[in-house]
Amino acid sequence: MSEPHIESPQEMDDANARPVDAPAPTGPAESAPAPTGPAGDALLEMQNVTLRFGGVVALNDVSFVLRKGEIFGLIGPNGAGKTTCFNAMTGVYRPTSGAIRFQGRSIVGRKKHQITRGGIARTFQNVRLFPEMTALENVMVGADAHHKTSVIAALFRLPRFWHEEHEGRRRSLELLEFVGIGKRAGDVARNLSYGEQRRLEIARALATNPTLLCLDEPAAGFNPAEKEDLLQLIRRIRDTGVTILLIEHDMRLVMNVTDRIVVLEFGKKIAEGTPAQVRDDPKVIAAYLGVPSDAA
Amino acid sequence: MRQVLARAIGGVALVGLLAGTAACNSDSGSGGDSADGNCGFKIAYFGALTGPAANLGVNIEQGYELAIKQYNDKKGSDCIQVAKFDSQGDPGVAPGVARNLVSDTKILGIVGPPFSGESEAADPIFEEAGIPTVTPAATRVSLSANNWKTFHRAVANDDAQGPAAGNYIKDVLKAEKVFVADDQSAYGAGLADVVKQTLGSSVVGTDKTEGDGKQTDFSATVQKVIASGATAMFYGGYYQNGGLIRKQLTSAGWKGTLVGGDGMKDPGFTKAAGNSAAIGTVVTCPCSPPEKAGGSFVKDYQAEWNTAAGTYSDVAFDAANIFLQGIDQGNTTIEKMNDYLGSVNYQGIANTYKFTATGELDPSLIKVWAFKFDDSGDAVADQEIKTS
Amino acid sequence: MNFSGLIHNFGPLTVTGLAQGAIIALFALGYTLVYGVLRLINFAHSEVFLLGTYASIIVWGFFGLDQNSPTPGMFAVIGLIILGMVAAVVASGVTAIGVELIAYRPLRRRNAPKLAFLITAIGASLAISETVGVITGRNIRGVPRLIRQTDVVVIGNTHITNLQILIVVLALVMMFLLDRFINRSRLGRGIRAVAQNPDSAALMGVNQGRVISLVFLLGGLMAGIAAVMYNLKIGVTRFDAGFLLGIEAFTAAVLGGIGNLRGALLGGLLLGVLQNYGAGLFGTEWLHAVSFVLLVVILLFRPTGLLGESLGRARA
Amino acid sequence: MSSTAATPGKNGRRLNGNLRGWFARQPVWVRIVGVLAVIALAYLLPYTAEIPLIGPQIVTEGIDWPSALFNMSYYVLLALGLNVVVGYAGLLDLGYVGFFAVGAYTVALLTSPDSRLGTEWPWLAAVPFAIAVAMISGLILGWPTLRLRGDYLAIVTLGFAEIIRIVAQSTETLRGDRGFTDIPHPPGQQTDGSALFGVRDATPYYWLGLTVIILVVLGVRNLDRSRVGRSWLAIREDEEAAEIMGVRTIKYKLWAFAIGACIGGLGGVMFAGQQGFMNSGTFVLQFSILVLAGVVMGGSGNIPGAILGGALISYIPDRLRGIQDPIFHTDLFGFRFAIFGAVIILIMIFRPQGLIPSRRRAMELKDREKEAAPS
Repeated sequence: MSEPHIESPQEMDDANARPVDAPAPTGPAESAPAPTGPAGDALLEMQNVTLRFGGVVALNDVSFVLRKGEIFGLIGPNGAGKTTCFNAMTGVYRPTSGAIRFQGRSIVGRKKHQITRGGIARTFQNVRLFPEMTALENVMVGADAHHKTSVIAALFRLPRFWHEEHEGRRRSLELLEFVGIGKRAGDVARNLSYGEQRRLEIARALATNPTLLCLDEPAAGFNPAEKEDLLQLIRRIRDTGVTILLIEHDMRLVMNVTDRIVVLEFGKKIAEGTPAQVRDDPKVIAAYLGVPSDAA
Repeated sequence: MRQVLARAIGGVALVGLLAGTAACNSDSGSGGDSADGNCGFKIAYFGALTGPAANLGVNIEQGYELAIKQYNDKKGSDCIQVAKFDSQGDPGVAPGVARNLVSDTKILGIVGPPFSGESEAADPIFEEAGIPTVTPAATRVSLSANNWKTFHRAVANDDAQGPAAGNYIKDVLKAEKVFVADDQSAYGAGLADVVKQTLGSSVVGTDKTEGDGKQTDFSATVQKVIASGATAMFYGGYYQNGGLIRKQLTSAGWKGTLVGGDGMKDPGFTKAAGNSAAIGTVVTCPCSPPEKAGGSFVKDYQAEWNTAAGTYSDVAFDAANIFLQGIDQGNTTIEKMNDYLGSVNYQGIANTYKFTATGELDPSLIKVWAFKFDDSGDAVADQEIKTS
Repeated sequence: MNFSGLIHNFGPLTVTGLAQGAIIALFALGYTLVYGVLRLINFAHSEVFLLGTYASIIVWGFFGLDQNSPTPGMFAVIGLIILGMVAAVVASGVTAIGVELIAYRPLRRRNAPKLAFLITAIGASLAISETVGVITGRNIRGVPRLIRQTDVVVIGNTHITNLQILIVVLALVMMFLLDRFINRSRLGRGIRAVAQNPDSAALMGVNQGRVISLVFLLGGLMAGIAAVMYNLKIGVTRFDAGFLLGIEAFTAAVLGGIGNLRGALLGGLLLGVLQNYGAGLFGTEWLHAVSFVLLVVILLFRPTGLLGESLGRARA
Repeated sequence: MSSTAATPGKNGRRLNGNLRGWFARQPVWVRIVGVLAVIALAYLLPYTAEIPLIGPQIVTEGIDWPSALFNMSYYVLLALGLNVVVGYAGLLDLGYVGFFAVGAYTVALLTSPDSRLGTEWPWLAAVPFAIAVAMISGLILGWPTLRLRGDYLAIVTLGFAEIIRIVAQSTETLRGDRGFTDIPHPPGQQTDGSALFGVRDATPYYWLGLTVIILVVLGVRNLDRSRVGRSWLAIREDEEAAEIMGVRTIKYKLWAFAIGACIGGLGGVMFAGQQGFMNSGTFVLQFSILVLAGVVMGGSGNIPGAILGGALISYIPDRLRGIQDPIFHTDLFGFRFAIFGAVIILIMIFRPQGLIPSRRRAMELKDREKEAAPS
């Protein structure tokens, strides 16, 4: 069983040497609601979240707010704590301190499946499908998250079973169609191409009826054409009313699709704002200077 | 080996398709000669031949088979056939095998089942089929309380043997501190309970072990015996455990006397204990020493099976002979055979047999003897003990 | 419950338990070694042990010794014990490697699921012990009395015999040698490498097949020694002796942290001692129940055993 | 026999080239008729001996054939139950016999005149209780232990079964080796007024067992083809991903345990009802191991596989009774477990995925073999 990816926080010591503004550098415009894009009320709030593994600080006092309906980017160089941040939101890790509120309620300490049912869905950096299940079955596992059929109902084929099974199947096929792999519904996940597997993961996550969809480097390993398709897909998902949190290395993709961006480095937030604001932020430029390939 | 494997694989391929090539039915016998009107029948053995209790079952089966062989040799033909049914001594297996047995209409009587557990499971089937049984070894008291007409017991039940063992410890060994243990089998625990009752306050410690074949290391029990300061120990159980306990007691330096029931009266006891450790161990048995009855059973058994007669071999030999005498007297249906058993009075090598209405051995005929292991590993008759 | 009995007999029960536990610990090493490298419960290990017990008895039989023979002189005894150990170690080692070749290697070649290994192991165990059962008529086989037990140390009501000392010391020595071998030798490094990461070990030129055979062999050797000590202590063997003790050895391995050599030692000794305390407290019939309850409780609080798993980090 | 199979999810698989694939492509009515025919044949199995030539080769010789069939039926039940635990949920359970014992003992305690409870209920009345108690025992075992990883779970379940055996053997209430006598048989009368479930003929017991098997298969199949089955499969494949997708993993693992325990308990109920007498000697550890071998041999995670495996572990040893080897003409039955052990090894070497593997397992294995090929 593979452990969820933990970005190695080795260079953490250097972080102290770097002068970082003590309060999180929330740009002046950010205090006002809905700075850009079609965003609404706060959906997810990270409030002074700190996460330590032993002596290593993976997240250091990170705060930001996701608003309903936006596409939100979380970027940063390798080891910046993006996926850790993600894992804290989805219940894989429990923050050492700080609060995470989703739709106004704290989700710290909740079980993973409870968080999913609460409306946060995610994909994985390294695809984690159920390889021996068909694409359709994979999506239906996601759809089952909001089903109420009990074991007894399934055993005796009570009406609710038929209703939900039918509904789940219809919805799952629809979603497969939506992400563009409707024809592969009956194929076993491991036989899908890499791109198809990525899309399947998104369909599976969408099937849980999320309010917030977290995508962990969905474009990794894609060629430009595939990236363009993905971009379209992300926009279409947003248009259905789902808020999207995007972790991505590919700057162009992020700049093109997101409404707002938070930049992490060494577990700390170093910038937040619209793509244009972030792009011009000297701290961000400094952080990315050493990693030109990411900025390509 | 290749053929064996091939056959086994055939068995797997099974369910109709390939089984035809696989199995080879064992020949069900020649049917016997009908020249003598009383031939062509079978006396069955029903009991363990494989499984964890096989050693006890085999003792009995060999005694039974020896009787039939001697009978046939006397007749000069294969008059009465041997029919062995392996219950594995397991009450879970016994009913299926028993149903198989009752479908054989040539069987006039059954020697067995040896164990009380399998008797409970299989005897109802024999009862319904009306086939008389004579068990050489199942000593559970309650077996005779089932109103089975076909049930006969050729040994004394636990109620008779237990007090005798207790009396021996009290009167002959004059032990004031006695440790009592059993193997939790119906037989062993039943016996040990009666012994405890008989001995009363001189019991200074008790313990329970696993059954034969489920335990080999008795150091915990040995430890307790030594700590209790007992000078005698009674073990209700069979000879393997008994022998091992004796051996481990001796190596741990305990010098007292081990006393056991008939389940320990077996050459296997000394095999486990070693002759020197076994010396002086006393076993009680509701049977008379075979040399009293004369005859050559001990020698014949050794000659036939190349091993010494074991626990209940003699009783099984007698049980088979009771049936054979019945056949000689013309009882060639199961009904007649059962009636015959109700009135039989047979002088065997281990006992004289006469059954009460419930199938028990006539109480007036029950004799319990004590046997002592000598330095050559044989259990030699010591003395008769009073049963009450 | 018999608390006073337990307290009164605390010393004797401890000594008995340690001797019992030492044998269990050596036996458990086989499970732990194989598990550490292959993540596989080698169910047939009990039969590796079983054939060791028979091999030594047969060798002693060549010298005309059986359970009724008198104890020979001291030098003869030492020679006989060493010979018996050689025979047992050879028999156990050959069995272990044979099982690996016949029952596991073909499956490994096909990259079969883990459960399949468990089932062939069960099959091998059944085939070996039942064949022995048929050959021996399911009867016991007595062991010559090579060691006449005498008290060496007496403290209060606690008697420690020469045999008990021999068993515990021998077990500790074997453990020490094995630990040394795994941690210091080149072959041992190979074992640790495969245990930690089979793929990268293969990349670094470790011959995985050879390492696996070696692991089975080492487990077999330890089982062979355990078999001789078992013979001397129990005085008898039987076709299912391996199965009975195997369950305990496996429990001990898990208790200490399967895959961890020192865990096996700790687990074995602890199991032996606590079983005896349990027997003192509740009666011998609860001996095994005590060990399993203990196992469950410990696993609930330490889900990978007392010392945790990992052969690779045996040094830690 | 639901209509779900008509969707792309089931038909998209590549099933060509084998019997099962052919069968799956047939119209619904053909499949229904086929299944009914198989069921009808199963009910006729006690009359196998009547088939010329082949029949006598199939039936057992050392043991009454209907009894052998009944024995197979409760082994099949156990295999089906264990298949839910091991095959579906992927939880290695080495102590499954424990639930069998719980079921049987509950019946014995409630019905036998030897019982301390003194209830002496009829068999049928005890059945629901026995199943419920087995299920609760499954939950009691599962609740604290399901967080353990695979092999640790295995040893804990093994310990659980041993504890149950020791308790059965060593407590007065459960009567140890003395056992319970006069456990009543299932109810029912034949036309002539005699009991339908008597002691001489095991055929009715087999039919009862078969009926229970069919019901259990229907139930298990319903579960498998629902969110329950999907959840089990997802847990088996990637437990954490499953949980992040909203699957309540502990809940479904507990259900797998409870359902497995129920079916095991049901096996015990059938056993006690046929047996009339039972004691602690039946519930040995080897029994669980045998059933596990059956499940894996037949094809873990697949109902027909579990049925075949369960039947084989009972049939092979029984069939080897009364067969003589061709060279020395000694009876082979002493060797039957040794031969059985060898057969297990052979089957696993040549078909590691089991005799009738689940489609998924078969594919998975092929992929793994390919992966293994270069090294």
